[in-house]
Formats: sequence, structure tokens, C-alpha cells
Amino acid sequence: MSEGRTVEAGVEQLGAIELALEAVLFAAAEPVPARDLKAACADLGEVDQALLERALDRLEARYRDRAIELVRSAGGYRFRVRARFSATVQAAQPERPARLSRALLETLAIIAYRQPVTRAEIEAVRGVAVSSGIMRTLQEREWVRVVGHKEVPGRPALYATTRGFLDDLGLARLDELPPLEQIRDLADVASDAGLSLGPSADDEAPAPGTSHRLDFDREPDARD
Amino acid sequence: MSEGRTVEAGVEQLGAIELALEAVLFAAAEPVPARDLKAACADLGEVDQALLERALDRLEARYRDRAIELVRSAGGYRFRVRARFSATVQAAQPERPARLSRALLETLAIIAYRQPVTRAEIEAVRGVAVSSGIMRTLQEREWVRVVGHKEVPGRPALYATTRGFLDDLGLARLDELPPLEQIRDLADVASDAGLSLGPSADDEAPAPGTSHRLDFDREPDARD
Amino acid sequence: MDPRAESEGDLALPTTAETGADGDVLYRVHGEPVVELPADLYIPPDALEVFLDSFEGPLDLLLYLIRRQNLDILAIPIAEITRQYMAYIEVMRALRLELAGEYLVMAALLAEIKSRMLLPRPREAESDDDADPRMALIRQLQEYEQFKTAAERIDALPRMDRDVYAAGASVEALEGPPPPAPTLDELMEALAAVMHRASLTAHHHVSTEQLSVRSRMSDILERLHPEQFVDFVALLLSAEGRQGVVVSFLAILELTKAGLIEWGQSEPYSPIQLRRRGADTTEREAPA
Repeated sequence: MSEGRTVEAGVEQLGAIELALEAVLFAAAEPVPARDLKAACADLGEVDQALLERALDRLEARYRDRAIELVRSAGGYRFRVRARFSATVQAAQPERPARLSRALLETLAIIAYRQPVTRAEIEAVRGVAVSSGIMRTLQEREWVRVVGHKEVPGRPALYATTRGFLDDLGLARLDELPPLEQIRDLADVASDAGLSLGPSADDEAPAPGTSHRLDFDREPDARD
Repeated sequence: MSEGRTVEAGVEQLGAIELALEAVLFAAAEPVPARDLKAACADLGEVDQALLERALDRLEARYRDRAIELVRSAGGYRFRVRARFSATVQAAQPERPARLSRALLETLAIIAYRQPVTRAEIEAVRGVAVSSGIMRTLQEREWVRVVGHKEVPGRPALYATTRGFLDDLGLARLDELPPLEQIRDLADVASDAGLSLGPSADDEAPAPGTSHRLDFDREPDARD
Repeated sequence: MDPRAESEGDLALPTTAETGADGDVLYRVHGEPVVELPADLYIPPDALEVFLDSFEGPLDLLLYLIRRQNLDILAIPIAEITRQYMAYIEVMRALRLELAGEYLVMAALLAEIKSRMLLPRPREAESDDDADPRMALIRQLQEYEQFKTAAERIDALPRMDRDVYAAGASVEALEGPPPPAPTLDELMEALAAVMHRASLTAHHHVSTEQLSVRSRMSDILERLHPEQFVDFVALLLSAEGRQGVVVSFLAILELTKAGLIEWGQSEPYSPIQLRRRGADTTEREAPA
């Protein structure tokens, strides 16, 4: 009997937590970290990680057949309209944001895979100067931020991507980005290319599909 | 038999409409008028007012015991977090931001100076996307309102600032905002950071109600 | 290529200052002036400017030249690629495109590589890969292509507010401490930042209409309805005073220019009337 009441209370608590999470998640404009979700349940008894996850699982299940879904990305949890309803949403609000320029995307990609990285290092990879407008736009969009300064003359800013960047792409971690294409070893280059001047048009293109996981711990300037 | 199939199809259609409405309502920045809801169901067969209302009733019932509710007002339909979750939502925001976000301020400033303006136009000026969350916040704080719709495909909302916006800034009229030329000077100064050429004495930080140009010596009070 | 780009950073390419910035270099390297479009530029002349403008820089252009011939980066036919690259540079110059310095630096580098390959190399240097400028160029091309591809893949990921949408609900019903109000200084600072950024990136101008007019535009728009004409004179007179009439009149002109309102007259010489454009008669049907 007393055990039955405990179980009863447990179910009741779980339900209350689920509703509290629902309120917080729909009220927030951004993904909500687990810490804040727990804080929202302060009045609902002891809520540890396991209980929180049970409540989140229940919430997720509740929306399984609905137009929205509970997703987890770098910044935490958020409700999102399911991708298959994107066209429906667009029909109601057809103004789509402008496309991002290639210059901006390339700059963003270099920061994402090479971070932390200086502007000069980005320019070295792209072979052109990076406009101030692009760096400001990336920071304004809160996809990129300055994480420090490189201890070289001039102390240039070191740029890195933000949690918001991952959130906007629906990623939980940086290594969920598509892997970089592998670069062929330079040792091959020397032997393949030889020193002949003539065109070697019959050379095969580099084998596609060879890719590797990105090593994010690598120092950005290791290549030099 | 054929009647049975019609009813079956009807139930299926009703369910599809309900989901489409759910997607649109959760993605929207402001209350969605009935006509836009109908437009979102364009691919789901003939949707008349009665069918729409049935789907909305179903949707409303679906959230009866949840933390959010479907509300209907003159402007349209929207989901709203129930008032009894006020404390819960607050508890999840450990540090209430003392300042408004940069993105929100920029959006608000553009609406003030370019009104009536669409979201796409704001995005074109800012160079980055404006989230529905920001537009929702601006309207809920009653600094921004929808004054009409632009007659282009999709009929995007036209945004303008409100009386409350002026009140919160301590202004009597919109044209008490500093003229754009003055802000442009400010922008130029910002871009010349490094130059010690400060702004001249009479155009320091713009203060409320000072040094603005008026082409008309008296502006009638706003009618509202 | 981005003509607005600023040359602030150090380029990794070995720059040869004595030949880099000087326009003459093209002729000396090439041997003879380029007077007509190269035969392999099979792009309609009208589209050329757009086409050339779409390159993100000299590496992008080189990569294009190599890929177009299905060549392996690792075995660039320097002589041929250099010839084509120079041809494009010449076209850009002929079209008076703003030619970023980086393109000329690359031209100089290609010329240098080509000339070094024509000369007999000292034996002791042969094993030293780093001494071969072609190696550095190949490495850079590979690296650039790597990130070019990565950029395309990132762009293809479903993105918030473009492909997917956050689900949120109104917090209007919630009670709590009042949100901070913007200060005029914050607002001006934010706007100055936008305008600065806009001047760096785009051709968008925040034009300088009178705020009183823009404010009146909003007010008038809100008072008009698509299904019902309102008397033009009444709109003007509802604003008190002579200045109010002027402001209203300018606002109506602006709204007309923006295509937001339309004018009507039931018969000749009858009062001029206005209404909002569009025939949305259902918007106000939601029950209060």
C-alpha cells in the first residue's frame, strides 16, 4: 500500500516535471541547457539527471506523431518543426532568408574546421583577403566569436565557432560536421608530378570518397 | 461502403490539416490569421471555414492538459504558454539578461527608421536572418506591431513601431529620434576607430530630444 | 573575387614584390599582348563579367581551370594553366573589373614557377620538395579545395530559419519582472553598427526620409482596409494643422510608390478615395 503510493507519487512527479519542461522549452527562444531545465523543476522535488532524462523521453514520445519534435543540439533542448513540414511553414511565410555568399561560407568553414584561427590564416587558405563585413556578419549572427589572441606580433584575434552555430545546424558537437576531404600525401605529389613540364592530362583524378574524421585538437598553425 | 470511405478520407484529411496548422502556429512570429492557416493547407484538399474550425478545435483539445494552449484573438490564432507556468519559466532563466540582445536592438532600430517594413527588408539591411523569436518578442513587448501586409506573393507582414515603444524611450513622437545623418556620422566614427578624431562637440552621443532636424515646426499628436 | 576585400592579411604565397603589383608583368611574362579572348573561354561575352566576378580568388580560378580539364591537382600542367590563367586576367583587365592584387600575385607566382621549370635545376636542390614552388602551390590548391567543398556541405545542412523552424509559443500570458526597455543610446549604437556593416557588405542604403512621414505611413496603413475605400481628403484632414496635412500627403505618396495603397474614384469628379491594396476580406473573421 505504501509502496503503491510512492509509485503513484513518482508518476505524478514525472508528469509535473514533463509539463514544466514543456512550458520552459516553448517559452525559450533558444535551446535550453539541461542545467536550466533542472532549475525550472526546483519546486518539484529532487530532480537528478536520470529523472530529467526520463521526463524528456516522455515529452519526446508525446510528440512522436506530431508536427514538432524535441531535439537536442549543442546548446541544449528545443522544440522544432519537423523537416517534413518545412514546406507548409514556408507556404505561410514564404520570405526566405537571403543565400549566404560563398566568401562567407568558405570563411565559416575554415573557422569551423581549423579553430581557433586568425584572419591571416583564413586568408592564407582562401588566397584572398577576408572582408571586415564578412567577419562582422559572422559575429553578428553569433556563429563566430573571438576566443583569444595569438601571441605573435600584433596579437591577432583568434576566431572560433559558437554553440549557436551548431544549434542553427542542429548539431550537438563540432565533430558532427561533414568530414573534410582527405588531402593526398605530399610524398605522392613529388613522385607523381615529377619535374616534367608537360601536361599530364591522363592522370587520374584523386579517388573520391576518401575522407577522414577531423582532428579538432590540431593547432591551426600546425601546417606551417 | 462509399460513404464509409468518404468519412475515412475526411478523418485523414482532418488529421493532416491539424498537423499542418500545428506546424504553422508553432513557427509563426505572431498570431496567424485564418486566411493564412487556410493557405497553409492548400495541398490538403478543399478547406472551408467549417473544416478549419473543426481542425482548430481538435488541436485545442489536444493541448487541453498541456503547458501551452491554443488561443484565438482578433489577429488570429497562436500557441501561448499557460499563465500558471510563470514561476517555472522564470526559474529556468537564472540570470535575466539586463540588456537587450544586439540582434533585437538592431531589428528594432531598423523598424523604427524604415517602417512600415517587412522581415525580408530588415534582413536585407542587417545582412543576417531575423528569427521568429525576435519578432515575437518585439511584438509581445508591444514595441512593434503589424500594420498591414505587402501585396507581393505570400503577403508578408509590414511592421511598425508602437506608441509603447516611444513611451519606453521617453519620446513624444517618432521624429524625436536622431536623424539618420547623425547616426551615419556615428557609424563613420566607429569605422575610423583608431583615429583620435572624436565627434565634434555638438554631435556627441545623441541624447533624447536633442539636436534633431525637423522640417515641420509642429507635428500633430498621434491620434491614438 | 571580392573587390571590396581589404588586403590586410599576409598571403601565404611567396610574393614577388618587384613584379607583383605592376600591370606590365602580364605582357612580359606572356611574351605578347593578349588582344582577343582566348579560344577556351567558351562563355558568352555578356555573361563573362558575372562569371569572372563569381570567382572567390586566384585559387578558385586556378582550381576551375584545372577541374575543367579533368586534371589532377597533383600534376598541374603549369605551362598550360599559366597561359589560361593569364588569359582570364587579361579579360578581367579588358573589362575593367576591379582586379584584386591577389590575382596579380598569383600571376607572378605562376610565371616564376614556369620560368624555374624551364631552367636546369642544380642537382643538390632536386630532392628538396620545399624548394619547388609548385609543391607549395599544389598544397595550397588542395587545401583550398578541401574547404571549398566543406563550405558547400555546410551550406547543404538543414539550417534554422531557412530549412527548419524552431517551435515556440507566446509568453504573453506569463507574469514576471518587466523586461528591460531599450535606451536611446543602445538603439542608436545598434543602428550605427548596422549601417556600418551595410556599407561594408552591400548596396543597401538606409535612406533618409523624414521619420514623421514614415510614422504617418504606418498610421495610415493601419487605418486603411482593402475592402473599403476611405476618402483621401478625410485622411489628410484627420491630421490636425497644416504641417499634418503635408506629412500625411507625403506619407500617402510614399505608400503609393511602395505599392501598398491604391487610388480610386467612383465616377469622374467624385471624391478621390484610397484603400489598402489586396482583397483580404477574411483577415478579421477570427472570433474575438
